[in-house]
Order: sequence, then structure tokens, then C-alpha cells
Amino acid sequence: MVDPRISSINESLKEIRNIITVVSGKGGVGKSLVASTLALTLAKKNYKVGLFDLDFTSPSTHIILNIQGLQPKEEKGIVPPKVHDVSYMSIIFYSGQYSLPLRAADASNALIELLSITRWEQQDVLILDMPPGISDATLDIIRFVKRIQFFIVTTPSQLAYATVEKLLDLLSELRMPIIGILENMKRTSLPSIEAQVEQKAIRFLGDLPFDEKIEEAIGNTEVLLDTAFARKLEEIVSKTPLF
Amino acid sequence: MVDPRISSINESLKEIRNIITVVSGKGGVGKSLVASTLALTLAKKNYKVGLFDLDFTSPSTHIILNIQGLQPKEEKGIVPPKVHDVSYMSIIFYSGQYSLPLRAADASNALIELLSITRWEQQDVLILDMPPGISDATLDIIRFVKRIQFFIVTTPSQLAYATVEKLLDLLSELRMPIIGILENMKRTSLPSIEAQVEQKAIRFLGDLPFDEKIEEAIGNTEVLLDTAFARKLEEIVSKTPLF
Amino acid sequence: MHEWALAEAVLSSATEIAEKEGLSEVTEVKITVGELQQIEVDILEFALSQLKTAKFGKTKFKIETKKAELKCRVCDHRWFFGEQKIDRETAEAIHFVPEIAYICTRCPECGSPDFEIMQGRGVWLERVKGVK
Amino acid sequence: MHEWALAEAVLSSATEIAEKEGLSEVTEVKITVGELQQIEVDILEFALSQLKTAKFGKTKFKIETKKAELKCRVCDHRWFFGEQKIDRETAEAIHFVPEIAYICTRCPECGSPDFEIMQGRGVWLERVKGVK
Ligand SMILES: Nc1ncnc2c1ncn2[C@@H]1O[C@H](COP(=O)(O)OP(=O)(O)O)[C@@H](O)[C@H]1O
Ligand SMILES: Nc1ncnc2c1ncn2[C@@H]1O[C@H](COP(=O)(O)OP(=O)(O)O)[C@@H](O)[C@H]1O
Ligand SMILES: [Mg+2]
Ligand SMILES: [Mg+2]
Ligand SMILES: [Mg+2]
Ligand SMILES: [Mg+2]
Ligand code: NI
Ligand code: NI
Ligand SMILES: [Zn+2]
Ligand SMILES: [Zn+2]
Repeated sequence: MVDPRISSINESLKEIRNIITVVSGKGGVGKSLVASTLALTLAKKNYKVGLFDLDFTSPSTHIILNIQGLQPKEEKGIVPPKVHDVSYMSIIFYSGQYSLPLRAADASNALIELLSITRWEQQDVLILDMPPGISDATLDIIRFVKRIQFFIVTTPSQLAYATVEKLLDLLSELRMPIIGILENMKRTSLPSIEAQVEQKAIRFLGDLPFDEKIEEAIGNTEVLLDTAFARKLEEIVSKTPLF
Repeated sequence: MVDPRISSINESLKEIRNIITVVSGKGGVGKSLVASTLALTLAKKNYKVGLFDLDFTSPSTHIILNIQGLQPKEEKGIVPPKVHDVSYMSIIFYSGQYSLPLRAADASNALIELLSITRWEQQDVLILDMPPGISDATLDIIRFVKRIQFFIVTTPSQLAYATVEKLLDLLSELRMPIIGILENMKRTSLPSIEAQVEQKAIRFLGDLPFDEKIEEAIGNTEVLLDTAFARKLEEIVSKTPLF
Repeated sequence: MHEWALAEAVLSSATEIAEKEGLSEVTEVKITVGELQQIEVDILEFALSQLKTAKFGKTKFKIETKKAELKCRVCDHRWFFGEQKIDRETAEAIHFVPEIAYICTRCPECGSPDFEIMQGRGVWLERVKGVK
Repeated sequence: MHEWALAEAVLSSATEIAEKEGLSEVTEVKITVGELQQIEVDILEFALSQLKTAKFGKTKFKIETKKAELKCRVCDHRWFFGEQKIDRETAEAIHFVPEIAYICTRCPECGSPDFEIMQGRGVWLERVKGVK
């Protein structure tokens, strides 16, 4: 018995030029906020951008982007709707407001299903928002998706960086391309993790401020793009060779 | 073929009077910090306390408690070492500083193994620090451990509370005992989620401040217990019927 | 209508197998379709007939449906998904992502959402026969 | 030495089965021990003999060891854990928690850590025979 979805995954991703996977060793460091803002920022620069929320256990990007009343079109597969010029896909289109008590093996199966039936069409970049840690989803992406690059998010906290280091060790061992590490929620009271990152010979991308205005910006992309957080992310994106 | 570990789990937990599971729909809300501080606080009140870090993907409590140079004793099973008067168990005793790329099904197997071979001895309370979301570990605990109570942590962020609501819906459906919801990282700039919690007929336990001093306190339990965060948690614990 | 995507996957997978086994012509492709996903077999057949390449010119596509059997991890009870009533909207979501079943399906014995999908989940390629 | 905990688990599980099947006396208990965990079979046997209750007075405990077979999810390669060299400290950690193998074991073909433990992981109770 052969699972026919496997050979169709790279087929359905073939028109995507770059795939950026936003990861961290830990939850709550801002992966979803960074992934969403990165997608909006690149779309504003006229890139063709897709965003795929792969955190099936705690999806968040639909709240950040205020996805409502939209649904993928069924057309020889499913076509992600466009939101703020971003082609967007999430399990939330199917699970709605209900809780979805998935074991990771089932989440993995759902992920393979969505990867294989989604028609992304031509995109300059597809951004993947990942669940925390070295999870089934991370291993699935490594296994199934060719040409991925990892964009790592941490906070200045030792608790976050300790888990990020383990993730880094694994990605380096597997020779996965790493764009670099972004330090989110930087506060003046805390020392930067920049020196530690450079010891690992990984590019330190810069830091994003802890921004009191973020909460108000959730669900309103115009306000979001105008925060100090988003402006700094744009600055970092401008000087980072993403693709 | 029968897995003999299953019938021995409740056997090895039988001398534990209360089991408190610290959960959230999301990562990074402070579960590990709350679980650790709760354990230390109850130990200071002369309760016999155990703490079991079940977040095998991103364990953190060993950093908060600065566990170093300790190892469980092998004695007809394994006996958790005592740290600051807390009997402590974590996968970290076996995985050390290495990254452990576990799929959740394997993490689940490791969890069952540790649950069945650990000799907790007599405890007033065992605190379980969980991974984020409705995960394999949550389902395992519900399946294997009798007499659990859930202690839910959120932040004031809509992103956190949205995922907590889904977790609440599931726990309520399964008639799991819920101690209540704690709002961590409260900032004056943000509205409280208290009203939303009470709509769900769940006890709102109170809030813990966003505390700039936390980072310095990580790895030093004396400093930790002296933070505004820990003092407020103790106050909440004093007025909450935990057991 | 995403049966087309599934048909494409089946054909690309069958082509891979045929190439690996050095088949110049494929005579039979056997496909199993799990009931959980409520695939429209007619559309799947039609899509296969439209999308197939020369290699599949004379191929007989045998499609078999399999009941979706679930097993509770808590009490070991086994049951068939078909016995359950679900609303149209959820059924449609399950059609795309079978795991959406976890939002509403519960063990009929003990109410647990912690069950395993034993069989009858998705589309499987059972067998590719041909001449070398 | 945590073989004692495993022995206890086996006995408590075998007792449950004997009770469910109404066996007044258990004549044979068959146990499989996976090689991954490097269980000391002598100690396990000794622990069983010390911990057993009256019901197991005349029980023959048959212990069989099974090779630990791993299968790579990326390239499908199968191999045996025993073929690999690991240091003492890691071996000891694996003895307690077999999944610690994931920190150092990699697919010998493609280097992936994404493999499945097909068999030979832990302790299984294969069979309980007795008289009613
Ligand atoms: N730079 C920042 N300043 C303030 N709050 C932030 C910042 N980045 C993220 N947050 C908040 O932190 C929480 C976690 O962010 P999220 O993007 O959901 O993280 P993850 O996806 O890693 O779990 C959210 O409540 C979010 O609004
Ligand atoms: N009340 C608080 N004030 C400031 N920082 C906090 C507070 N609670 C937690 N943190 C920080 O937030 C991060 C996440 O905490 P952690 O306990 O690891 O969360 P979780 O276990 O839910 O992932 C850590 O860096 C921790 O130090
Ligand atoms: Mg997220
Ligand atoms: Mg998300
Ligand atoms: Mg934690
Ligand atoms: Mg932890
Ligand atoms: Ni369809
Ligand atoms: Ni031992
Ligand atoms: Zn059941
Ligand atoms: Zn391999």
C-alpha cells in the first residue's frame, strides 16, 4: 500500500520559489506574529506571498490577520483565499471555533493532506508558521518539503534560548539552511543573546522590541504594520538576504 | 500482547493524594514558571510536593530550579531526587543537554515509561508541568492518571485566551475537574480576561504581574520566591482550595 | 471536487511505481478509498480518465471503498464511523481533512475523543500491474 | 535495578489478566524483552521470583529477547539497533527511557533521526496460561 499524497506534495509546491519556515524551540516567543507580519511586509513589497499556519494544535495567525467569512475555493484541489494580498491557509478553515483534540500523528496526517491538496499556484515565497519545538510537524516538513529555509525566533530569556539551542543543533546536524535568529520581545533590562548566537556561527538577524501596542494591533493588519515591532521587522527584512 | 506498564501507572501514583496538572492552550504563557513556583511555595508550607516536567519537547523547569549534578536513584524503580524540598522528575535526567527529536507518539511512550517506573512515594501533591495545547501528553494524562485536577494558565492576550477557550471546552466536555484559570503576565495596559472566564462558569484565580525581575530569578529559587510574581502566586494559593 | 487533486496524486504515485518497476504499460491500478473522507468515486474515476497519461491508456482503475473503523484508546471499543450522524458542514470539512472528525466524533462507549483511525481514512494505492 | 519496577508491572498486569479469565493458578507467563532497553534478564527473573504472589507459585516465566528493529521514515531503510556503537552513559539512559535513543541514533543510510521503533522496544506480556 502506497500513500499517493507523498509524491504529490512537492508537485503542489513546485511553483513556489522559496519556503521560509518560522520556528523556535519554544512556544509564545512570537513565531505567529513574526510569520504573519513577515508575510504582510513582503506582500507590501509586491512579492507574491503565501502563509500556511501549521500549528494545528494552537493556530493563531487567523486571529492576527482577522480571517473571517473566507474559505478556500474547491477547484481541482483547494485554492487558498487571499487576505491582505497574502494567500492564506490554515486548519481553522475546517475546524472553525471547535477544539480539535489531535494527537500529533493525526495532526501529521492532516498536514500531509493539506500540503498535498492545496494549490498554491505561483508564489515568490511561502511562509510556514510552525508549532513550538522539535515536533512531528518539524520532522514532517524536513521529510516532505524540499528547499526549506529556517527562520528562527527566540526571546532574550534563557528559557527560550536553551530550547532554541537544541533546535539549532538538530538543524545544523541535518544541514538545513538557516536564515538566522531573530530576537523578539527585546527589553532594555535584559542582555541580548546576540553573542551566544554568534558563537554558534549562525547569523543574528537583529531584535524586535517588546511592544506594548501589539495587543491592540491583533486583528487589524493596518495597525499592526504601523507598530514599532513591524517597522523594525521591515528594516531587518530589508537588510537580510531572504531569497 | 499486553503492555504491562499501563496497569502499573496508577500503582506507582497510589500514594499521591492530589495531582495538579498545569496546562494552557498555548506555549510561553508561564506554565513552567507557575508550576515550579507553585511547587516551591507548597513545599515551603511543609506539604510533601512532587514536580514532574512532562514537556519532553521543551523542558524548562530544570533551568528554573537549577537542577545540576542530580540524578534519580535506581531502587526497584527510580526515585526522584529532592531539590529545594521538592521531589523532582524530568526527561532531562536522561537526555541531558542533547536535543531529543521525538515524535509525539515516542514522547508518549517515554511518558508512560517514566510514569510507570518512578517511585513517587507518599506525596501531598504532584504537580505536572505540561506541553502547550491539547497534545498527546494531555490526552495521555487524561487516559492514564486518575484523580487529576487542571490548573489553567493564560495571559491577557487574545491569542492565548482563544486557545485556552478551546482547551476549556474539551476539559468541560470530558468533565475533568478544573481548579481555575490564572492570568499571568498581567500588564496595566491590557484589559483582564476575568469577565470572559466567568462567562464560562470557571473560577478566575487571579492575576500575576508581568515581572521584569523574573529573568534574573531563573535558576535561583530564593530570588524567585522573593519576586512580586511569586508573592502574588502565594497569595492566590492561600485563598484557593487546591486540595 | 478536490477529487481531482487526489486523482493527480494517485497518477503521479502510480507513474513513479511503474517507472521503478520498468512497466511500459500499466494494465491495472487498484485504489482503496476510505469512507471517512466521503470521496465521490464517480468524480474520482472521471478525474482519473481525464488526467491520465499515455502510460495509462488501457489501464483498468479498480476502486474499492473501505469502511472507516475507529478504536478508542481509553476503552478499546471499536466502531464504524458511518454509524454516526454528523451535520453537513462538518461532513464537508472531514471530506477535505479527515482528522476534522476529532471535533465531534467520540467513542460511543466512553465518550473519549482519544481514538485511533484504524482503517478507512483516505486514498491508498494498493497495487499497480502492467507489462514490462 | 529498575528491573524490579518492570517485574512488578508484569505481575500486576498478569494478575489482572488471570482474574479476568478466572484462572485460579497461573502455569505460564510469557514475556518479551526488547533489546533496545538492555534489560538484565537475570535480575528480571530474580525480581519476578521474589515479588510473585501465591497465584504464581508454580508459574514458569518464559522470557524471550527480541532484537530492536528500527525503520527510517525518510528512506524506509530498516536496521537493528544492536549494530550501532553507543557510549555507556547514553546506553544507561536508554535502559530507563528507550526513546533516549533519538539523541544519538540516526538512520545509517540517510542520517535522519526520524525513524520508527518497529519492535524490540520494551517489556511486553505475551501470554498468560493457567488453570481455571
Ligand atoms: N514583540 C512583542 N511585543 C509584545 N508582545 C509580543 C511581541 N511578540 C509577540 N507578542 C505576544 O506574545 C504572545 C505570543 O506570540 P505568538 O506570535 O502567538 O507566539 P508563538 O507563535 O511563538 O506561540 C502573543 O500574545 C503576542 O501578542
Ligand atoms: N509573570 C511573568 N513576568 C515576566 N516574565 C514571565 C512571567 N511569567 C513567565 N515569564 C517568562 O515568559 C517565558 C515563558 O515562560 P514559561 O514558564 O517557560 O512558559 P510555558 O511553560 O508556558 O512555555 C519565560 O521566558 C519566562 O521567564
Ligand atoms: Mg504560534
Ligand atoms: Mg499559529
Ligand atoms: Mg513550559
Ligand atoms: Mg517545562
Ligand atoms: Ni471534494
Ligand atoms: Ni535498571
Ligand atoms: Zn472508549
Ligand atoms: Zn533513512
